[in-house]
Amino acid sequence: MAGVWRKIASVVLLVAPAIILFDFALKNPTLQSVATDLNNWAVVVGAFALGIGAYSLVLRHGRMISKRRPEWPYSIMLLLTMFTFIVTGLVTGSITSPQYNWIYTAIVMPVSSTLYGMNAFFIASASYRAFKAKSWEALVLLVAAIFLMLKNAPIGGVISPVLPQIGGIIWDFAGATGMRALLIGIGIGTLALGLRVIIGQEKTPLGGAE
Amino acid sequence: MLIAGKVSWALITLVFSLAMLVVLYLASRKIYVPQIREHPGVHAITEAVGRAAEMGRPVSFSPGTSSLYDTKYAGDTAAALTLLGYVAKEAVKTGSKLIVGIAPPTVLPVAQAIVQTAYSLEGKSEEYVEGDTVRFYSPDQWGFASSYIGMMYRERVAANFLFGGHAAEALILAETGATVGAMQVAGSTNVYQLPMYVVACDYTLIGEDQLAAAAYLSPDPAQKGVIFGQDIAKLICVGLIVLGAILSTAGIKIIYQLLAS
Amino acid sequence: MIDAAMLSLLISTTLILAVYSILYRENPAFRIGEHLMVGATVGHAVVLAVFQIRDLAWRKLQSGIATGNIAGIAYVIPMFLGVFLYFQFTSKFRFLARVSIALMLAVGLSLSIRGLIFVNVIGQIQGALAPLTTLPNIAYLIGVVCALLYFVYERRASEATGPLPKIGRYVLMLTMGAYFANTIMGRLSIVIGTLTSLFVVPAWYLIPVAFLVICADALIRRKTPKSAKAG
Amino acid sequence: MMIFRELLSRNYKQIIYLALFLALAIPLVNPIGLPVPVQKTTMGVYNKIESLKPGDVAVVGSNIGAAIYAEVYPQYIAILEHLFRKEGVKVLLVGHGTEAPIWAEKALNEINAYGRKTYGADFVHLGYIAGEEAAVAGLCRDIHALLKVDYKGRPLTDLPMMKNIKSAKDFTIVMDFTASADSQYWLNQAYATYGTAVGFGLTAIKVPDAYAYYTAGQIFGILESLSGAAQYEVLIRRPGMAAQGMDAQSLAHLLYIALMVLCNAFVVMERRVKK
Repeated sequence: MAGVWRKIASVVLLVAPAIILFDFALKNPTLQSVATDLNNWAVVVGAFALGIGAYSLVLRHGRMISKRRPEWPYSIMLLLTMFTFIVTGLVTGSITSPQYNWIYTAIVMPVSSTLYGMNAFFIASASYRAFKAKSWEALVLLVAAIFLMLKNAPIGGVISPVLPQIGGIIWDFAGATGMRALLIGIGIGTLALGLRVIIGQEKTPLGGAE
Repeated sequence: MLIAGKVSWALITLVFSLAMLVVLYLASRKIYVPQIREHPGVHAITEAVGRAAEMGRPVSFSPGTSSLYDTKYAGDTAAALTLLGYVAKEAVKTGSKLIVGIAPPTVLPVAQAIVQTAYSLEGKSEEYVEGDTVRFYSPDQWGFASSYIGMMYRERVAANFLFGGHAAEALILAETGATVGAMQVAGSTNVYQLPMYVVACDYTLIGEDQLAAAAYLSPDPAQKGVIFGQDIAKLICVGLIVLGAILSTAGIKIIYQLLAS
Repeated sequence: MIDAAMLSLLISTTLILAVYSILYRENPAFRIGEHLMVGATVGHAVVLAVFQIRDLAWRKLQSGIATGNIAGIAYVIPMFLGVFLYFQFTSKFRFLARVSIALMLAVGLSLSIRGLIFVNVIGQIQGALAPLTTLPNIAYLIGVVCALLYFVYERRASEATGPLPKIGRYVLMLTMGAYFANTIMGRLSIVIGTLTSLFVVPAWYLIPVAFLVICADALIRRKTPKSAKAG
Repeated sequence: MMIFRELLSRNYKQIIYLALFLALAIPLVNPIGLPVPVQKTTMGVYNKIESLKPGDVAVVGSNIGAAIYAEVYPQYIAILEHLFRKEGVKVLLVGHGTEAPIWAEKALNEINAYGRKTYGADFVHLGYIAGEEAAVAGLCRDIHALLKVDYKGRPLTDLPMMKNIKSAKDFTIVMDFTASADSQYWLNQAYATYGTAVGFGLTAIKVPDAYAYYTAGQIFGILESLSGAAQYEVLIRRPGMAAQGMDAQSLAHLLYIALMVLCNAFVVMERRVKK
């Protein structure tokens, strides 16, 4: 049984990519609808996976509470919040209902925007720690960053109109050279990794060889 | 038959795939085994795990916030999971505590299986704690980020690995790692987050580096062969670019039109 | 009295300050924010997943059975595959999750491959074919070739190209520096937005409170040097 | 200098964070008014709107959402303000997405539109149209066939201004505020088909794509993120939230540069001491 099931997995790994890749280049309505369905199937399976995550989370925090680990009150708070969201969402039947909207805007929105904005603070500390011109490479990194900042911030153009121009030249050069090479490399690398997974040479992303 | 504009795509995918498969075959049959240079970041992974073991502090790993079926970063996630296999093995071998923080639920069962296998292969199954070694945090990038940085502070991790598709939370994770004094190796194919890693981490596997590292660290040495296939593909690209640029200087746009076909 | 809107504002302001307190050090206020956020986002995701399964699979299955459409009935397959994922927790039937994972990975990888080859590889090569009539274009060609050669891993091939990969490394560093600096404006506008929302009454009153708490904590910690430093 | 260094080396992160907080907070509380150089693309928008004559019709694509609010909303306010200052220019607001009309109303109230001009005669808010590019195409072909009522449910036939506005042929300019693909829709449907002049107000991330259209002369101008809004505020002499934001941006950027220079200065100093 296990052996047969694993064979099916290898077949899926080979057939699904074939359908999706051929669908891209060939104009065939049947192929197209099969490819769309395959994509939806993956989304459906993925939606089920969330249950595993929730289970794992409840398991961990339940253990923390029952064993009175130092952080157990936070765990209670986490589980309570989680169930409040689930109950509110499922009872009101929509994530746009006023009640649901209220708890969402009160908690998720401010924390998200705060963490996102915290990047600005971390950029500052990283700038102080990491931009030491200890090698030529680091110097190049530093110079490019400074000129780009002077290009973006209005103050650069006020100090001298030449500064944003230099920044512009560096920006164009970076986009046409380094970024281009990076993107090409990523395309090729993904193809290589994908091929190895598809033909069954790389089993780790499936959960190991067992 | 083929859709106009996709002919070049089909051709290039075919040629590149063939190059990779042929080299892979030659390497597995030991007919031609390419010599692949080691990226310093790859060596640093081993070093960081060893350092954590010496300090008696944990190792943390994040395989990214992109799901298994992400339309852009699926390769990134797969590479991160391969690297997780290697890091887990090293951590178990050296006896450091491993903490894997998971964001996408689809990655969770895979990561659990990988880590559990690594523990049982070394005969340390009892050290793997369900729900605790591999921790699911939150599918939301900021929910995940807040937990992951909280964990890094409280566990005082000594080595931190950030691979896979991270978005704007990348710098937050990396800079917190630097604050708690962890040695950090990161990699991604998200070109907007790579600069953050380059600045904040000790070693960065830039773009393709990470994807190649996945093959380089594979337990099966023949897998390194595929990296030479990638090189051939890149050299074809270099050839196309140089030839195309020279031809277009002469006013001949044949390569451009070929690629647009 | 405090109405719903005011309460929401107070909660969100407190959370903003609690999360920002991590910049000082790891502390209970941050932990509260962290655990609330995880609970909220996981709960949200569960609700979304339930709706997704309902709309994407259950409804299609229902209409498939009603009309006899095979594609609709076939949606029973991913639902079973989804349930199989849960056998991950048993040691005996763990293998059942394999096909579900294979399906997701296969779909993701093939979608990535087709998009990345088309956009990244072909699109970028096309972009690099500018005629070599201007100085920038010549510089771009040299730069992109060097940067690509940096990614050549085979030892002999890499050595055969001489100093070019090394130059490529500099080109990549320049790119990293430029892209790093270019994200700053966007990040700053987010934090400016958050600060603007803090600088209105009544949220405004909470800022000095937060500062006083931090100062008090700093003083206490200075007097007791035993406590380990996290910041 | 040495004291400074001592402080930074001991608690450097907290001090840097505090400095950045001050650099951001001070201009928000008390605007400094640092100078802002005006870009060509912004000037293009300004000149176009300045050249509008009485009777001309300006369509404002109102697609503000929470995600793009910080970058685009200040531009939106500035443009509406400018349009409302022009005597006799008719303004037509329309957007995609359920959220859009709420933001549009908020903006109209913020510039006191209802107090300054007559609704129905000088400006009309159509609300949102569902259906992506097809909807824009429909709107350009025949407004009255696509929509019967405005945002608040009043019949279009009751609004005097709408009598003379039937299709994209009657639009003088379209100014679209967005962060998504819909800028493309107006370019395809209004500019390509009817030759209506089109301009954009965009988030920073969308600008590179749009810039190609600008250099090709297909659009008359672009407002680029918060900096575009700040420049526009300077041009129409109405410093608002964007100008304040720009002060904070300038100070923060200067702080980042100072930090980079400072850490290198310390490295050099250390070397000297060692010698």
